[in-house]
Amino acid sequence: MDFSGFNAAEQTQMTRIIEKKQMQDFMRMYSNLVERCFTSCCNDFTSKALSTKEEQCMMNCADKFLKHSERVGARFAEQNAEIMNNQQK
Amino acid sequence: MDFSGFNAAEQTQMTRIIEKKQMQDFMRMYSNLVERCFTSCCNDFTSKALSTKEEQCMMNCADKFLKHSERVGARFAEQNAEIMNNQQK
Amino acid sequence: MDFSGFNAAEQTQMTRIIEKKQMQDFMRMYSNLVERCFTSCCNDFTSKALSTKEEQCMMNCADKFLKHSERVGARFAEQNAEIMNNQQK
Amino acid sequence: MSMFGRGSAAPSGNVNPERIEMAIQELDMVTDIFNRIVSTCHAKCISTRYAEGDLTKGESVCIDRCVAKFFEANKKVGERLQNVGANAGGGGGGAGSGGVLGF
Amino acid sequence: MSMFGRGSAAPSGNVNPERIEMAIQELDMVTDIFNRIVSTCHAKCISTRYAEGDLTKGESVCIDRCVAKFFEANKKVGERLQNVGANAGGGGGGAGSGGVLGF
Amino acid sequence: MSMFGRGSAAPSGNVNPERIEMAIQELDMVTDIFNRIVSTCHAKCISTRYAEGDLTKGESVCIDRCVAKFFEANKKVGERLQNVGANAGGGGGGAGSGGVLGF
Repeated sequence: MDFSGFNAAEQTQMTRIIEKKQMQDFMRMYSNLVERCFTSCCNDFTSKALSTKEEQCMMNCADKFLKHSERVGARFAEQNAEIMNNQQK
Repeated sequence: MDFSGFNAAEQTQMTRIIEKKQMQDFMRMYSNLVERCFTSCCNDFTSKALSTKEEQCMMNCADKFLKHSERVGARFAEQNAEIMNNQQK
Repeated sequence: MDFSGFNAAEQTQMTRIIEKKQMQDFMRMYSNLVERCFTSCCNDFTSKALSTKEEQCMMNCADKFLKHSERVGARFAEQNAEIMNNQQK
Repeated sequence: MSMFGRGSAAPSGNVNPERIEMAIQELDMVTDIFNRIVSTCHAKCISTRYAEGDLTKGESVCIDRCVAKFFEANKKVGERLQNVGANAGGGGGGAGSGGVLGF
Repeated sequence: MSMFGRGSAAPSGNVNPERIEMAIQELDMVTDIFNRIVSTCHAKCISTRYAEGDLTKGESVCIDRCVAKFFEANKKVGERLQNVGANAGGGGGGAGSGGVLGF
Repeated sequence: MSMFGRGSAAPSGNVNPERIEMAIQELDMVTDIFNRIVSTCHAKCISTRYAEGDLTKGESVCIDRCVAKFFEANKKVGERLQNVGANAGGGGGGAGSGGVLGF
């Protein structure tokens, strides 16, 4: 996204808005991660405690999800940059 | 959640906000319930009318979903209370 | 929905709000469509380019989704009109 | 609701924010249900082979019935919830002029 | 947050909008997690045959354990994310008074 | 958009609310698509056995291709919708400076 046409007051406001949204996005990503990993990893409800195996699965799932999101983010940024470039030609 | 640090004006405002959100949450819960039960119960589209069997299934599904949500709510409140307690120690 | 009880100022404001929401709804419908069709049509990740078959599937899926939404919209409007009618009797 | 009205330029005077807000809530509710019907009836009726871009005869008929059935199911659930009583915080009872639960 | 407070009529004076906004954010977060638990534990515990409207004994016990387990899983993931460091824009670290990640 | 700017303290003077609002809408759109790609490509590429916390070689390559393919698919659908014409209330045509449909 390109806010270069914005004046100082507008940029200040956008920065504040973006920060707020990043916080919300992080929260949603976090609870989405927990839900997703729980659904994949926890299938035994004969006990209310996480088994060692379930906990290990949750940790791997969380780590992998973060790395996945990061990688998607990197590719996403590249693709966006390419589109921006093509639009300016 | 703990709004005890709020002054009177803030509490009044929060109360209003919470009421508004409860209304919205109820609405979303309601349409979510209908969608979920419809997906489980209605699979015959040779007729546009609900069959007796489908209707019975919808009623049971709705009842069960409400009881499920209530029970989750009760456990959720307990767990939250426990966390609050542990944080204050 | 019935805004006939609204005064001119209120109707002007509602019109602006509805236009804004329609734009947002269209955007959400659009990305929902892409996600849905991609999930159904793209299953080969030995290449990063869309195959002819995948592209054809995407086009058919998009066309069909739009026609589906339109048809649901038409039936939805009829059902709503019927309910309004019954409420006034 | 101040979310949309910008003090300046807005036709001020006698806009009742409560009414605007309730109208927005109803609008959001109807949109939400519409989207759910689109999604649910798509899953019920549309073949995911996507061999063609037109709705087949069978798909079209299925959509019509699916929408009608969804409305009926929605109505039955609404009636049930109103009987059970507003056990979700009284939200059910106060749903505008009762128009929302029956859409 | 001006989304709800309408200058007029609102009890003005000393409402701190930052605090209200943070409270709303926390409220939304808790609601979001509650809804996810409802949905997840429904999928895990409730039979979709719907032969009756009451929770069976087995379903009830399953729900209790599912909620407890979800909380534990949530806590473990929260601890992990805090160890990994705030690699999502520092959002993790600044989460209020640390209360949110542990709910 | 008054949802975020609080009269007081905000750098007033020449903020154009229309521009801010359009920027927010674009931001929400991009975020929405990003989240959908994360979710879709996770389903396509990540094994749910979770035997380890690192991405495997195969998963990494799959993610790269999945993102590229999603962008291409998105572009094709955008072109198609613009050809079909704005049959969804003219919303399509007015999508900012045409930048949104092609992301």
